[in-house]
Amino acid sequence: MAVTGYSVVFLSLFLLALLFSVIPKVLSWNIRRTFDDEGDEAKKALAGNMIPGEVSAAISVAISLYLNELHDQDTAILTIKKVGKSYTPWNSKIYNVINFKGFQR
Amino acid sequence: MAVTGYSVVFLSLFLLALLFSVIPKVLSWNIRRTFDDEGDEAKKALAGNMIPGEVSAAISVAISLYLNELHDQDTAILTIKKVGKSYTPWNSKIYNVINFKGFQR
Amino acid sequence: MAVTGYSVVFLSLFLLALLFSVIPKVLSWNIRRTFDDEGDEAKKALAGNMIPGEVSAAISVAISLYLNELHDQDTAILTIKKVGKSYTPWNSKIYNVINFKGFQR
Amino acid sequence: MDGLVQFLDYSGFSNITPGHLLMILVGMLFIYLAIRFEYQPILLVPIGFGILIGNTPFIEHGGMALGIYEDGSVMNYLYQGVLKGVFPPLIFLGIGAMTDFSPLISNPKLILLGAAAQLGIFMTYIGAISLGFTNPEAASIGIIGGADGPTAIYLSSRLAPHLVGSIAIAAYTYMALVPLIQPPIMRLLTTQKERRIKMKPPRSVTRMEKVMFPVFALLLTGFISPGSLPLLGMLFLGNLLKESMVTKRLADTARNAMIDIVTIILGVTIGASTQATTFLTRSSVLIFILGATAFMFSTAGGILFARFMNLFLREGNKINPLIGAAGVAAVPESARVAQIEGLKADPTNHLIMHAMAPNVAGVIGSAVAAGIMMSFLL
Amino acid sequence: MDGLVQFLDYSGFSNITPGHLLMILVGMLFIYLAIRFEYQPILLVPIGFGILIGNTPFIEHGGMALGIYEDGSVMNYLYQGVLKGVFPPLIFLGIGAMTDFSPLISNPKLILLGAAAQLGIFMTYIGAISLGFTNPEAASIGIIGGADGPTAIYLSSRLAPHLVGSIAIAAYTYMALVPLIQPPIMRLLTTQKERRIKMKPPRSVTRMEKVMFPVFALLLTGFISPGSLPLLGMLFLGNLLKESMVTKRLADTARNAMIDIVTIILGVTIGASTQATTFLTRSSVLIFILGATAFMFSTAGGILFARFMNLFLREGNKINPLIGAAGVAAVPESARVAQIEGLKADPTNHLIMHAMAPNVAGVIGSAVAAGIMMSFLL
Amino acid sequence: MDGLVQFLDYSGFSNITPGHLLMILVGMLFIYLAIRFEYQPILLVPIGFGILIGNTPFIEHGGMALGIYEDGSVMNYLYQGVLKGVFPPLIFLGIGAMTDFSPLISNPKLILLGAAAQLGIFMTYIGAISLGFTNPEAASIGIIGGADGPTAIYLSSRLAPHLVGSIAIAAYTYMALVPLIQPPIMRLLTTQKERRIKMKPPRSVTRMEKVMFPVFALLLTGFISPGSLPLLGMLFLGNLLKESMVTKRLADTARNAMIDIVTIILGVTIGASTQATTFLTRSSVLIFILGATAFMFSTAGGILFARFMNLFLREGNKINPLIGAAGVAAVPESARVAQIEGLKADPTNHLIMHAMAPNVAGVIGSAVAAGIMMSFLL
Ligand code: NA
Ligand code: NA
Ligand code: NA
Repeated sequence: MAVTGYSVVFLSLFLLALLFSVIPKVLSWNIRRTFDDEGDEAKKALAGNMIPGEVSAAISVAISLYLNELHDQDTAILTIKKVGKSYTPWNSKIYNVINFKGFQR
Repeated sequence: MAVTGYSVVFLSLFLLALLFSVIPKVLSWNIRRTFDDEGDEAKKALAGNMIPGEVSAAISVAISLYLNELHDQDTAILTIKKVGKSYTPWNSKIYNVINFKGFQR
Repeated sequence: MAVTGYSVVFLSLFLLALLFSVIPKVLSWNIRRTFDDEGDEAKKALAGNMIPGEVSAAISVAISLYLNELHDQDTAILTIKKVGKSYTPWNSKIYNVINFKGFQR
Repeated sequence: MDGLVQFLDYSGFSNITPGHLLMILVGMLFIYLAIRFEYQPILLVPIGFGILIGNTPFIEHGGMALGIYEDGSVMNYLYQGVLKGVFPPLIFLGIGAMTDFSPLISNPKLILLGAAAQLGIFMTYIGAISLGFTNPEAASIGIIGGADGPTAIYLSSRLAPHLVGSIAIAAYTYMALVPLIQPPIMRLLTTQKERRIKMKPPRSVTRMEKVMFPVFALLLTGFISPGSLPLLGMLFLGNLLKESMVTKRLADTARNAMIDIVTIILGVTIGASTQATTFLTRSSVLIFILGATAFMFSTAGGILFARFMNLFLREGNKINPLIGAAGVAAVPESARVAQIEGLKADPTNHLIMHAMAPNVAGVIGSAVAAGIMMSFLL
Repeated sequence: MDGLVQFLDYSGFSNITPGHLLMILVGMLFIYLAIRFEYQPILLVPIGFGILIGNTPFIEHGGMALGIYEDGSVMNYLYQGVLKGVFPPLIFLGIGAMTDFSPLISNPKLILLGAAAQLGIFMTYIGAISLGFTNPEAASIGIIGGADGPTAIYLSSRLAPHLVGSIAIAAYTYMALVPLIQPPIMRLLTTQKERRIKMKPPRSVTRMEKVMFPVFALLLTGFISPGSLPLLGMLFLGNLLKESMVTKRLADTARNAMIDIVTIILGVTIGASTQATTFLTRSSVLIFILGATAFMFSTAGGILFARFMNLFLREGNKINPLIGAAGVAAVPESARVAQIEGLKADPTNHLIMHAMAPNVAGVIGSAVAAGIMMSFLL
Repeated sequence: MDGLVQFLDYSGFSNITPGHLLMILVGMLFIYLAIRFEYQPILLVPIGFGILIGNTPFIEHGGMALGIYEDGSVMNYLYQGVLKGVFPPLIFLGIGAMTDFSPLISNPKLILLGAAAQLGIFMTYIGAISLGFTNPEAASIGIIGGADGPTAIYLSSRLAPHLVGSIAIAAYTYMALVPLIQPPIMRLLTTQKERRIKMKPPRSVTRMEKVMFPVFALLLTGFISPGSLPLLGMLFLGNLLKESMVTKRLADTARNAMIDIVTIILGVTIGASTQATTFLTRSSVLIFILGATAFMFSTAGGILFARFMNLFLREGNKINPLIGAAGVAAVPESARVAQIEGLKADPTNHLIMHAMAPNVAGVIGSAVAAGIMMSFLL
């Protein structure tokens, strides 16, 4: 079983790798087609989806911060996350309207 | 069954409607009695529990905002909600006192 | 059973009291040893772990606030609590790095 | 070598059927609709993904306990919350804690629209019987016309557990499609002049009334239709937690963490219950057809009753019949539809505040209807 | 026509009894007390509403599975968390994550007051036996004197499941009424001079001590009274999650979402378990009477033991006996009462910080007592 | 007097064994490591405290139902979530909602490292068989090499429920010790020059790709290894909830309240399952030894396969083999280790972004492996 098992793990992750090597090409082909008549700018945007140097630098900074375990960052990010959306089918935007009215009273 | 069923649904919601047509009258009779010797002002307040025109306008604005799905509003409201109260029987206000002390140290 | 039961309750809480009468002494002995060559300042800090007068005053203020049930306080404290840490083994600091990158884009 | 054969026997490739493929496409469609058009994403994403999980082909009863219908599988354990009827009341608890009944309290006569718009439930019940469904099955199918997911799941789990999946999927599908289903009927059954009726702004409501509402509404509906207690008990409890103002933390948890956890598990198991091997039957097709008619009848019931009420109301107090359509429930989609259709007739006429009254009344109405049908059929 | 008859048969109007009406009034009273006076609203609102749900009259065992005592009803499923003893430990987990044991660590001798104030448990046990209750019933009734809801529910679910409802209702009622029950006893058993005793400000406590407390307290109480492990294990786990500082997110969830969800379900099912048809018995009345005496004995035990300790303490170290009353538990109500009574005797004497020590010790004390009674009676 | 004897009989002092004492020390060690060094505190604190709870000596089957292996005890009820395999998928749901698969999507060939690093699973399986374990036991022990707690618990609960405790403890222990286990192997199997390889910054990933990933990854892994569906179905559902952007509230709850609740209960019951009377066996010792070798083989597998891939990759595209070690999973510890080792070789070479790809692929890899072993052995 061991050999078959290990092979199947490889097989499935290999197919996954293959699939996600192909998908971006298909997608970007679609995007390219869409943007075709919008000219150079769109192409530049496409070419530019490598992360540029300054960002890499920023990442390095981030990593050093992380290795020094500065938790302030942690905090900031979580705060942003907390501001969530409400339960759509029920209270959603319509109820906001009602709430809004409440504030005016 | 269909006819009986539909009728009973009507019946129960009709009674509910009836009940909540009566309750405000009973309540406001109580309030009126309470405020009786406080004179005109109380009566004015009672008369004024129709939503005035400016508020209706505000609601309209809110609705257009909503139809354009401006999520910022969403955010603001939820943030307000998040600021909640603690578990009363256990940590409640007494523990706050202790916490408060902690801040002074 | 009643007598045995009540006695055992006393016994177990008595042992707990005894234990936590001893532990701080053992701990502070350790701390004292550690700080020994750091001189007077450390000793002063140790001596000072009685809550001073100003703090007691602050507590009194807090209690009056509490007895008047000012909920604003409540609010403030909970807000502080909400700013929490993320699930360490999985998204922790490493993911923050990735998030951080996201902000730069 | 044997190993490889066994591996292939167990893999999806050996067990796939056209039904599986069809359902996988349906699952992907649900996810697409949810993400692309934001149609009820909170429900359609978990349901859609559940359809994918349930229709990945595997050997059932092969010892691995993967299928939702196999004893001892994880999906089966989670599905018990649906089958035993526990999840719908918990969802109602959360919904109660997020619902504001003020529009209904401030204008009680609009409650009746929430009763009238249950017409589809009973019409479809008759229709389903004539198509050969048993009484309990027909009632469960009819409840789709209540346009309320938890009520539909609760009633069908009690009366016809084998149909829970199809009924739930049909209910949620049509609830997502309310913006397509209702407008034609609304235009057909109303005149341009009626659609322009402006209604008086609702009066504001006191805290006392808001606190009394869940208490008295529970007693009244509970006395008349005890079968609706599991649903309405929790709905009104949630609402009291919200309106009492002294249990804010409980209300917050009920309408956030608790309802979210239940929604995810409910959605994914309802989705997975559409396993092609048991789901793709003639019944499921009929249920989809009957469900559509149920929604149409309910919509019509609400609108026509509003027009009927107008016969007795004096000028200035008349009801815009568009808000009758909101009585089906499908909160808040159908109230939005009323608003949008109203704006089409008169761009200054905002109906949404008024439409919320029959909208939330429609939730109560269908739960009462479910309770009555249970008392007749159990 | 038959339909209408059947509908009426099933409705509350056919099945109502005076008992139902009485309980409905009790439920409304609970809700009123909770909202109007903010007496323990977190518990009284769900319990009060649960009483309404449980006492809406319906046909039991009529096939609809509505009652909390009927197999297959939603309420019955939710009630399992009470009957199987699972909810109380989960609530203790959350309570542990919100409790600060510092006052107790900084002045360990005050722990003894939390032992003394369990007197009512054992006195009431003897009283209940003499009134004809069985041993396990008497122990469950006695634990009301522990003034701690989860402990009372846990012990009675193990020893006398048929009394869980009455015992829980009695315990929560008297916990809400602590501001009325304790002050007369406190004034009776102390002199004005004693009530004016000022205590030294507690020393501050290190993080190391706070972390060690839950670990050693678990081992000590667990060795002496293994029966208290389900409750105290969770209480101290919650406290370690809080004090370790490295598991903040777990502590936050335990003291918010988790405890809230359990509290709602526990409250509403305890309330619903007071169904008039099974609840209104001679036992329930006796339990209410015995419960009141249990609270009084416990209060007296704490106060008198404080005075006894003062015999051995030198001037300046004496204990204000008012804080002995806080040893009953009923966190934090009885500590508040000690504070208020102290202020009456001397408006500059704030006892609340000191009262918290016996207060939280009283929680440990009653759980230990529960464990011991289980080891004797199971 | 009899009472005192009975009390002593039931107390921990009468029932203690050297095994209990040993396990209590282990529990305290876990808590110490978690708090002092922040080694996986989210798991080690509840597990460590669970060990204390489970090893407080009590009379088993003495009627009090305290032990985790006794029917009717609270611990036993909570432990069902482990035994029935329900908790691991729920934890995967939360993990999916917090995992960012972008690094993997942007450089798909790194996925293969997550396959290679499952080597230890299968090597250990062979080793365990040769030591006399049965096939299902050996597979459960092997999965420790997957370096993924929920997967290990899920597989062993299905194949060898009597070993769940030891396997889970071993897996979490070695996951906490990854910073000690992996570096020597990494230095042994790579040259200084290899450790200095710089990799190209990953491309950014579109939202569309992120949404498609969970859907297609589910279908692909589900078709090949249906046994992995309970785990990967939930993992990818959680991820879709996160990436779809329209179900933010569900994702938030899944990765906060829900996963926290399950983590606490899972941790404390896994800990308590190490009750000395059933846990301290020759098997447990062997499992600990085999587990260590599993981690080493997996680490080596990842590194060596990276070097193998480099044979086919042109200059500038080569993989730094240190990130192969991150393929074992143990998210995110092993990715951190790769980063730290990389910095030692070249202080300007940040590998962490690249290491996350095999790291999360390793989670998928071990779940697929678990599914395959189930299809062979059930
Ligand atoms: Na409806
Ligand atoms: Na107590
Ligand atoms: Na792995």
